[in-house]
Amino acid sequence: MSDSARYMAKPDERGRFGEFGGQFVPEALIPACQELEVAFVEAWADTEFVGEYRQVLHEFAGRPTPVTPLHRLSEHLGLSVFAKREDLAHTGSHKINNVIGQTLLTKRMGKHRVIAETGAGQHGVATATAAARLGLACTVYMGEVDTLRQSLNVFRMELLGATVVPVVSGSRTLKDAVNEAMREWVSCVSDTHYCLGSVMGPHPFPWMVREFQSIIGIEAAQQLRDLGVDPPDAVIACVGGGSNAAGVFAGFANTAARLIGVEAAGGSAVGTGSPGVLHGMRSLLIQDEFGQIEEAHSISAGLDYPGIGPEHAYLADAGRAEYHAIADHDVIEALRLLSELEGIIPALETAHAVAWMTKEAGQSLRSGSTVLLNLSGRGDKDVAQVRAILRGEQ
Amino acid sequence: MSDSARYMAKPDERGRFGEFGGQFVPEALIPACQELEVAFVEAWADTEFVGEYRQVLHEFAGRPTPVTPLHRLSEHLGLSVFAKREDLAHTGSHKINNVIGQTLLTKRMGKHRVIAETGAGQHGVATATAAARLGLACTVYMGEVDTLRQSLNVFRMELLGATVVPVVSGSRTLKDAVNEAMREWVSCVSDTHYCLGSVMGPHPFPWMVREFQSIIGIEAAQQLRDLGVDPPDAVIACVGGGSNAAGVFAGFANTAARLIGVEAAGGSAVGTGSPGVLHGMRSLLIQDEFGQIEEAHSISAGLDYPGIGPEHAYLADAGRAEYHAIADHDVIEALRLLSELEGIIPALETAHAVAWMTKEAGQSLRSGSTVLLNLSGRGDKDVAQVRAILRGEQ
Amino acid sequence: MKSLEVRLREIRDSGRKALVPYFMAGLSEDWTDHVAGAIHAGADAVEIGIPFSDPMMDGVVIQEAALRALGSGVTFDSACDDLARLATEVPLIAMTYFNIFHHYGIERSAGRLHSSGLSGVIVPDLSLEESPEWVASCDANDVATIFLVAPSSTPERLKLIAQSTQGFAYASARMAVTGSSSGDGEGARIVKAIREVSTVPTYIGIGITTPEQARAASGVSDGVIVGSALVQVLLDGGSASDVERFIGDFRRAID
Amino acid sequence: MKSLEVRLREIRDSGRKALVPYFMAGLSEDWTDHVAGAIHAGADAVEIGIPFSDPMMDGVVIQEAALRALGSGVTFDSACDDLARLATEVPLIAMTYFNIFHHYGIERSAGRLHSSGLSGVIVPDLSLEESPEWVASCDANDVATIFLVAPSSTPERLKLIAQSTQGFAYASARMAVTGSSSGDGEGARIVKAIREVSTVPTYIGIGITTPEQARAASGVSDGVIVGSALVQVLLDGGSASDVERFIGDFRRAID
Ligand SMILES: Cc1ncc(COP(=O)(O)O)c(C=O)c1O
Ligand SMILES: Cc1ncc(COP(=O)(O)O)c(C=O)c1O
Repeated sequence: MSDSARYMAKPDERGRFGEFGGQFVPEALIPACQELEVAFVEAWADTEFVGEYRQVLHEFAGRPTPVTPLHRLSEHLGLSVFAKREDLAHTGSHKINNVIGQTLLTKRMGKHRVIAETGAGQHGVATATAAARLGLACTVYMGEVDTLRQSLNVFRMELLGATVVPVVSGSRTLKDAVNEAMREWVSCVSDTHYCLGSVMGPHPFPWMVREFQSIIGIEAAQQLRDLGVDPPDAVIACVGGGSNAAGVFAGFANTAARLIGVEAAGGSAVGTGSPGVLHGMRSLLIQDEFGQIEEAHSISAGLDYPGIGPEHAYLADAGRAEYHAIADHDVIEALRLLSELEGIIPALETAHAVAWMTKEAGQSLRSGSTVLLNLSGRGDKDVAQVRAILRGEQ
Repeated sequence: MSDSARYMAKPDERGRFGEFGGQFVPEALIPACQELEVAFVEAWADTEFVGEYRQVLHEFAGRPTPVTPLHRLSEHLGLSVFAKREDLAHTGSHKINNVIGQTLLTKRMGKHRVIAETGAGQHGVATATAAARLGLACTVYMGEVDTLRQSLNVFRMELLGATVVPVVSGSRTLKDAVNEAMREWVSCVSDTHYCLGSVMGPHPFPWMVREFQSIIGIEAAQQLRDLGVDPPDAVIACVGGGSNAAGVFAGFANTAARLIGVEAAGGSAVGTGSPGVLHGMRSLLIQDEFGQIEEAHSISAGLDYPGIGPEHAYLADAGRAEYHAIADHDVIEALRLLSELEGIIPALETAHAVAWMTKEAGQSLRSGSTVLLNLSGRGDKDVAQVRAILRGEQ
Repeated sequence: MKSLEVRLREIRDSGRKALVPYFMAGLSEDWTDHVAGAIHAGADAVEIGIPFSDPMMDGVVIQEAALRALGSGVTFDSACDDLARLATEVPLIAMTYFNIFHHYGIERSAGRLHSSGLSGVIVPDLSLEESPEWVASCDANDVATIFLVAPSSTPERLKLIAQSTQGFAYASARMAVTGSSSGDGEGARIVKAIREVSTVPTYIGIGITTPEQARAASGVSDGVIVGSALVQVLLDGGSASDVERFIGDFRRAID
Repeated sequence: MKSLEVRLREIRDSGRKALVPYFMAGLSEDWTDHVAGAIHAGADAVEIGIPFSDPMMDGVVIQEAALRALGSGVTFDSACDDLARLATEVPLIAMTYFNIFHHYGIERSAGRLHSSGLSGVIVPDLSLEESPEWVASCDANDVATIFLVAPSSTPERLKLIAQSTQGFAYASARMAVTGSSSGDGEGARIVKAIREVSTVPTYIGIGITTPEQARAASGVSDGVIVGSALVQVLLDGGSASDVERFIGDFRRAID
């Protein structure tokens, strides 16, 4: 692996990153995936499309998001920490970058409807948002268990004009929502795009979503350069499917920066998973001894996914990125720390990255090193849960 | 009033805008108000302070916020509507602009603590946020009734390291929180700054807060010019105390743009109030026949204030700005409309401005006219309430 | 010089320390009996609070009293009517927030105070700077406008206030609202400073809750104002004789 | 040519329409009796579902069956063990998702299928493009890999699949998961197109729920696959004789 310029380039012609990726979907969906690949390749090479994508990100979603020097946290940890503020993007996380790209592509493909899966509701709300803005119909599949746990997000999506379908199969959570969205896509693929929410699924999704999220890393690299940090010693992001991590890594994959993904201990596909095939991709998955997929369990719904995007599996395999796990009990403390010292209440997902950084400050993150923290989302969605936990109600 | 350049300049030496404003506070606070005025005047003329204020707004709060052309709403209304996106500012509304200015000033004055009043909690959360960022101690006074209605915001402030004090006097809502904060300020004025949340209170607050919020209008005017709109036919903002309206008006006061403030019908100080003195200022107030201040009643907590900033009272008096009222029942519909057509769920406060625009489109807002809507905040804080209303639970 | 000040100077010149209790107008049906009781027990002047919905300068006790009074329909007019019937030689001083007068009308308010037998007025949220119009109207009606000096007042402001106040100078002993009695207070320092620039009688208020505090404060000033401690007695259901006992205790302490 | 395809071509060439029912392995203790019943009633081959936690291509009925089977501990191995004991001449075709084999090991899976008497396999989420390694292992074990053609398959893909599939070509009549029977389906069109480029037997599946639908589909193809409708009978507690009756009805309809 000497030629570092190879990282985070296009996957191979089979849609693989090393041994991971591919297109493991029913024949009924293969033409749609192929059509999507062609459409994306064309669009992404079309300066007009890219210009529109960037303009919508700018004028609607609030990009560029700032890079904030975290002075007090830095002092506390003995590091020099900068936060890329995806929490300030419209709808409160990086998810909007991807859905704006995909909904614009949907229009370009002449389709007038999107479907999406969602776990806690972040990607569903983002998709409903972008669909509303562009006048696309939108249906969101959400595990029935999640519709009950996150009923306010269901209402948000409905306010945005989307239809939310509770999924009653399997464990009735995120992975079943993906299954159901895939099933439904089979039956409406001619006029409907499946707007997948992370760097997962069949090719070209992992690549396409990474490209749509790479704006995070591209912006951050420039912003840090302007601050005289080129490159930072480490780039840290939480990892559910891996889209915010992929997006920020993309700006630094071919620099000397350490790339660090932080998973939830109960959903650590790199730490405790093994290679497998699910949701259209070959990647690392949490599965039992018979290859049955297990449910992930985390305090943060957005990390409750039993797999990881295939490119991350590859980056781990190739030794270019590291993946670590953080247990639930460290997460709340990290959320408090960032809130109290910096006035930013992060999402529980993001707090995993903060927790790892806090633990490793002065250890593997040498004192004085520069760290870019991808602040993937805001914690407003989580405060009720955090309060319940702190009160011992949960 | 021929010399339009006079609008939104400094108040006179008595802190008056025409007949409104002034400094109606106990002698104990007069020195603090005078000290504050001196400190603000000096700071605001100091390029270093202004530079720091702008930098924090930029790197921490996410400014400039974009101006978003609302294509689908425009088509629906027969107008050309642009939204200034304060909902994308850190903590979800324009409130952050003011608190960043005031907390920086607090440090400059050598004080190490801030106190603030809050109604629903928006200004309290913003103050706690800015205080956390700068390492200032923070106490927030909040009517007991509001601490119960908005318990999550209480928890947010606590997460941010602030102390929240439930106010049990009077109606136990916003106006009593202001009273209590003033009372407390008397006893700690030597080391504590009172970070008032709107363009109200004794001089220099109405002027200072307007100046700190004027970044909204300054940015928006430039952004609209870049879009070829110079000036828009109308600028519309909701009005509680009036800070977001004052901020955006400041960019257009001396242009030909109509300036329109939209109050809640149950808190319409211009529409149903009369001149009076409260909370340190002479302004328009809702009061009974004996001069007792009445409680405002609105679906949106942020507009539940029985007064209006003195500069608005003056602008209304001078005929430079118009103020209209919107009843609760039109607000929910407006919130849905913006959500469905544009993918932006506005705050209930903001939805008042949307509702007025919707009603007047094709009427006093001529077809085809250009409108700048100040999108003062996001609706995340309100969705539970909106759902309860739509379900008939409230 | 207003009648009020003439009277208060006489008291001072007679060597007597002035005792000024505070009552909330209309707190109970028989509230004027309470006032009469206080006068009987030796009050030299009486402060009459007109209830206001938003008493920014008052602590919990007087807030509560204001709320009760408002709840039973007390208005500026009703308070004046009640007082007009009281017919006492002891000076009565209104105390309320500016919006009450602003709403009633400046001229009309001053006239109404005078015609109801009130010879002074304290408006805690009316700063010296905001007061000219009000003072002018009071001047025309022989109503003295009393200003407060606070611990935070600068020497320049203190001088200005001491020279502008009518009747007496209200030395607010603490940086606090009514009813707070923490610490020693700065009444002595303030009175001393006022006396350097003015000959107006100087009373200490804010936080005089016990006869001992009253004795100490009157030792360094011309009189004391007793508010919350007395109002608390009435909130607790005290009668006119309770008032007499209360005032008697303070009277003895300062004499 | 694999044994499976030899056998299915014989059936076609004999003028008989093939009837292929689907069973979920281990759905009940006596599940192999159900399979035997179907064979007794005239099934020409049997599809055996190996349960997977995330059956992306299946509708609610087969999902439910998979969940139940998993709940009672069914594994690829246990299903193979059961089938090995069945000892039938009628071809058995495994159907499951790729992760089961991926996890068990590609070579090992193919060997296990063969040694358990299974001569064919359908892996709905294994696209032609992703299949080479798998097919190679199956080739070495005389296991036929059957591919589906979908209504959305382009002419080029259809040709490629028709030429690559082994045993038979699975014409998926609908853009839907198993169990959906809305509309007429596009089975006839697909079969016609396959026949233009290949001589492989061509069966229609997805949405064949009644004998009438089976008759119509078999009229334009070489056979039909009946899945959810049969599994529903078993979810409802059907016995081996219920299966025989069910299969008998379909048999009569297509003969
Ligand atoms: C704030 C936030 N961060 C991270 C994630 C995890 O997703 P990903 O790993 O694709 O970035 C989510 C998912 O909902 C999220 O909401
Ligand atoms: C979103 C939003 N808009 C408007 C207001 C009203 O305040 P102002 O009139 O000072 O802008 C508030 C107050 O909380 C608010 O939260």
